[in-house]
Amino acid sequence: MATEPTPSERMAHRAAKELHDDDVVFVGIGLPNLACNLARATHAPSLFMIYESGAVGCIPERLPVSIGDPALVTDSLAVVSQADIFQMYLQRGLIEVGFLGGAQIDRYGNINTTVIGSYSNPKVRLPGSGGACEIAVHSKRLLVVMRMSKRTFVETCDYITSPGHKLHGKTRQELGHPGGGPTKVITDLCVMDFDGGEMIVTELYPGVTREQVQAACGFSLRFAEKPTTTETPGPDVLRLLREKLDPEGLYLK
Amino acid sequence: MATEPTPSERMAHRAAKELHDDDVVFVGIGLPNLACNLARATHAPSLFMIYESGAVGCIPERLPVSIGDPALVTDSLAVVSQADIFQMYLQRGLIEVGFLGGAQIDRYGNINTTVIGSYSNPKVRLPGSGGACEIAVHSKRLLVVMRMSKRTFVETCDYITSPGHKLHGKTRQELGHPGGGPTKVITDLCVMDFDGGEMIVTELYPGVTREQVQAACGFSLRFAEKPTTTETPGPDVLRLLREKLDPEGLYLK
Amino acid sequence: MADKLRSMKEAIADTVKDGESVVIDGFTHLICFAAGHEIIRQRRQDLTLVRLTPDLVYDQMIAAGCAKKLVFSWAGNPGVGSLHAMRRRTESSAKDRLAIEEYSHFGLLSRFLAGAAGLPFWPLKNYNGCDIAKTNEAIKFIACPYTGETIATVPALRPDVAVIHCQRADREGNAQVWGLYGSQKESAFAAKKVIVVAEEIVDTQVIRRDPNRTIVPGIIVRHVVHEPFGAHPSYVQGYYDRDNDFYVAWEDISRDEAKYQAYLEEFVYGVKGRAEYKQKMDAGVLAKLKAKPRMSEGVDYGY
Amino acid sequence: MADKLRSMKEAIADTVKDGESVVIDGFTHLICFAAGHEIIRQRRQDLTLVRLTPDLVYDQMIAAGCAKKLVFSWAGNPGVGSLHAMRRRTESSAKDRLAIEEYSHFGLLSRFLAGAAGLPFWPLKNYNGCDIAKTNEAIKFIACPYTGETIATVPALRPDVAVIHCQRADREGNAQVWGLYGSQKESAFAAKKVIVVAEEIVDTQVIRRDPNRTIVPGIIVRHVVHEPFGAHPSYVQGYYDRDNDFYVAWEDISRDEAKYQAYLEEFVYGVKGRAEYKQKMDAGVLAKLKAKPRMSEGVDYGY
Repeated sequence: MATEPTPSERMAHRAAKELHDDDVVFVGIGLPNLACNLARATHAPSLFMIYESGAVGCIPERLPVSIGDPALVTDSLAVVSQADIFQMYLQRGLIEVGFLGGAQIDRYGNINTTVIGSYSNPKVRLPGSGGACEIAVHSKRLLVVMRMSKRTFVETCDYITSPGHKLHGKTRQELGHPGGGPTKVITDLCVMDFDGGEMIVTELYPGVTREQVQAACGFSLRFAEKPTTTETPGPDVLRLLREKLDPEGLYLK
Repeated sequence: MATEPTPSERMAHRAAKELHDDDVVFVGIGLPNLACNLARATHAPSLFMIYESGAVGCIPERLPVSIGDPALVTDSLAVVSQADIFQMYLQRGLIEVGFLGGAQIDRYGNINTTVIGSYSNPKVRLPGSGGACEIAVHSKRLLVVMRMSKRTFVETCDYITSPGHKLHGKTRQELGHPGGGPTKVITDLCVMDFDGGEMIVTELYPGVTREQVQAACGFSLRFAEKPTTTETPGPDVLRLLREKLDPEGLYLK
Repeated sequence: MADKLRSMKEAIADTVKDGESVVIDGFTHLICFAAGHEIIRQRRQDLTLVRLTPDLVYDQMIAAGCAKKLVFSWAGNPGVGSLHAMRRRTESSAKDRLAIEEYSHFGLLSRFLAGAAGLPFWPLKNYNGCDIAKTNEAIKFIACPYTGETIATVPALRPDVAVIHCQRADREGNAQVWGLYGSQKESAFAAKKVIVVAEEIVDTQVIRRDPNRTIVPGIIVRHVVHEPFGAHPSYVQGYYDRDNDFYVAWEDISRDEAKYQAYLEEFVYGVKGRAEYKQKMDAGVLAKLKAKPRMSEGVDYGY
Repeated sequence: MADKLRSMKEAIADTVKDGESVVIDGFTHLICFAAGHEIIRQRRQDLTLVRLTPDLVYDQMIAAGCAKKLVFSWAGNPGVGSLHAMRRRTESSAKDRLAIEEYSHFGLLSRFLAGAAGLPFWPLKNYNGCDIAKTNEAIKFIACPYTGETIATVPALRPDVAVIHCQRADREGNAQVWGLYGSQKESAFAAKKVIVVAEEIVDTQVIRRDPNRTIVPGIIVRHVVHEPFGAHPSYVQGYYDRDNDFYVAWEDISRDEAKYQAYLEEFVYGVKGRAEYKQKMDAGVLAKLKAKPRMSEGVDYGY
């Protein structure tokens, strides 16, 4: 086994660190799914996983391929309608941590998963919101997991699917969004916090420079005075990820 | 067995006649309960009974003592939350027939089950609406079962719990109530229809005169030109009521 | 995983405070008399009692002086008579008047729905022109933004405490119910503090083998109480039938203030808790109420 | 009691008309591909397809020319890629543009909730300031009559047809589901015409032995279809697993219009119905998908 982690593995590992034991987390598909299952297998065994499909308190025996995987149902604590998930769990304020990715993000943490180009005549039609908009509105903490590039970290999103800290000139508070908004952005180069509602780089991956990060970003980034160096996943974590959690490489491409 | 039916038996029998096979009926406690079970045992075996407690498609083995009786659950077709009953069944418009009784009724079919006297300082505190208000608002046909007296058939209800055809000067249509409003009032002396939104006596029980009916009513009643004579329940029906449906005389007092 | 199992005494003492609003849910089915009696024994005061159908247990709490206000939609002894303590404190002859706030079932349920869904209000087609809306200023009307039609609204209700009786729960409070649901799920999600009371405490594996039956998840539950027979004279499907004879007999007891207080002395203040209450029951009554088994089949959760 | 059992061919022919709005519900679980394929075979046109997650079956209906409009909230092949027929008809290069009406999951679900509840709109805390509300004029905002806060609304949706796949139903259409519910109950109650499709047709007694599992009552159902394996490549808890390999393979098939049409020719137009479709499956695949039993226990409905 190569001991050098891939960017995906670093992202999954770093995202997992944001999850605490007993956190109620709304698990999305892809890397967030892997990060949650990694957290549960390591430092947060009581992580409480809820899927928008209606499965609550899941302990899947296999890595779920989709958020509606039957393995999420078997041995879960509860299965409820999607109406209940969105109304009684999410809108009610029970979700501590939400996870999002996207095609574009701006400095305020606004995310686009809808279209590239104009909405009425799109260059690329993306899947759309799914539950993303309401997850961004209601989660107390919102973790964003995205690879960096000038195409994805943009000055202005072509479309705001999910609200960040400030959109079209208004703050979340002014708009009445109950959740806390984006708390961390975990990328393949660095980790950002939000300060005064704007992204600020607080951690760099080992060997990554500010210049490299700025070069992969479409807007002028703020940096903490002394960004820390993100911890590298050890061999135990890599073994867990590669051999147990995602042996087929579904998410660790 | 006395062959002469009691007023309660006549009322149960006459109310049952209003129920057709496959009608979806919202069953209330008391005589309506008995009337529904009588209809099901005679001419309407496929009567579909729903209770506001959440039991749907009930075939109770014993006469239910309350609308939440466990016998309504066992062998029912579905048990749902009360939120579903009121939203997805009643408000959605699935209920063909509703049943109400009350302490007071006026010529428009407005019903009071809340207080006698003033609301803030009542002479008699009654149970209140329960589901009555929304049953009166939404049922396509509404059957009222009440004994007549000057105290109960009044010029003006002390309180309108459940809307009839016209209340405080406005029609159901003006108020936007989706249901059809009261269709029949079945009493211990006669049966009324509604004509232009006002009660009109269309049937008299055998041997009952117009004068007797008017004497038992607190407002000036209209009568059809030729009221028909209400059918008397035969010995088969009486035997069914007394020996099978209500052997303990719960409702046939 | 937290072990939230407590005695009823501990759970009530820690959860229900004077002046708070309390829901003991259940619609005929699963009414937790054991919790109501413990609240009486602990002599809580100034409670706002909330429930579609106050039933005997709320009347007993009113008679015992626990309540300052009742929020309800149907107050009676179903098919039998009145709630006499409530009537004595709401009719014009009353000395110490109980405050009341009154809806229809659908309206009060809608208040729970709003609270449970984290919305400030809930819409329903109801009440237009009816006196319920005239005597309760919490009921308002809005115009539908699409059709312009008049729609009633009620405000969200977030009770301080909800008590949910169920057939079975694990020690974390994951509660499963079958038979009539009442508004248990809605009142639990609406409440700030939830006590789950179960006829049986089961291993979490039992819950996980049939997750579609869970109506209250442990993450919203503060305490779990194991209280067999805790709903009597109400009932628990699959466990014991409703004690209809008691409901009938209650009419005579409750009409008379002296008899009423004597009942409370003997069956509420006079016992330590539900186990002792059950011991006072007639063996013949217990045998009669015991459910005759009607088992459903299992379903396959495999993949 | 009416016997509503029909073949899929009969049920679709009688129920789905050109120009109507259709929901084939299911969230990953219980997506009735058999109904979608029959609609394609019967060459329905100008349909408005409604669904939170269009999935492959709607993409196939789009590719086959059945749809004029898509109402949705997430359009993709989960974890794999895009819905290519939809993309080809919605991106700027498209010739014959598909109309789209787009929500988030919560918003579209709320449209079903309003339709199911007989209300003209549904309120939700969402969308304020977001572009979804700017590009979809059906989303409006009202002020809460109690707090004054801004609440989004969506209009009721009353689709002409809903197709509900379930584990078991009786001949009257009483349908029971376990595992993920999606928005099946809400779309069924919202719809004007409901087709229930079941893996197994059971005697009504089976339904009555466990009434809490019923999610769609027969009184709102028009036709019942017995269609084992009718959800493949989607899945049915307790019956067969999701065919994840097919979803992955679909990416290649669907990227290429010629391959896509060849697939439809072979597996949709080229078969009479689901039984023949199933016969074309590889025995190894069928064996791999077959669910390994995980039975729940029964519960006691006695009294």
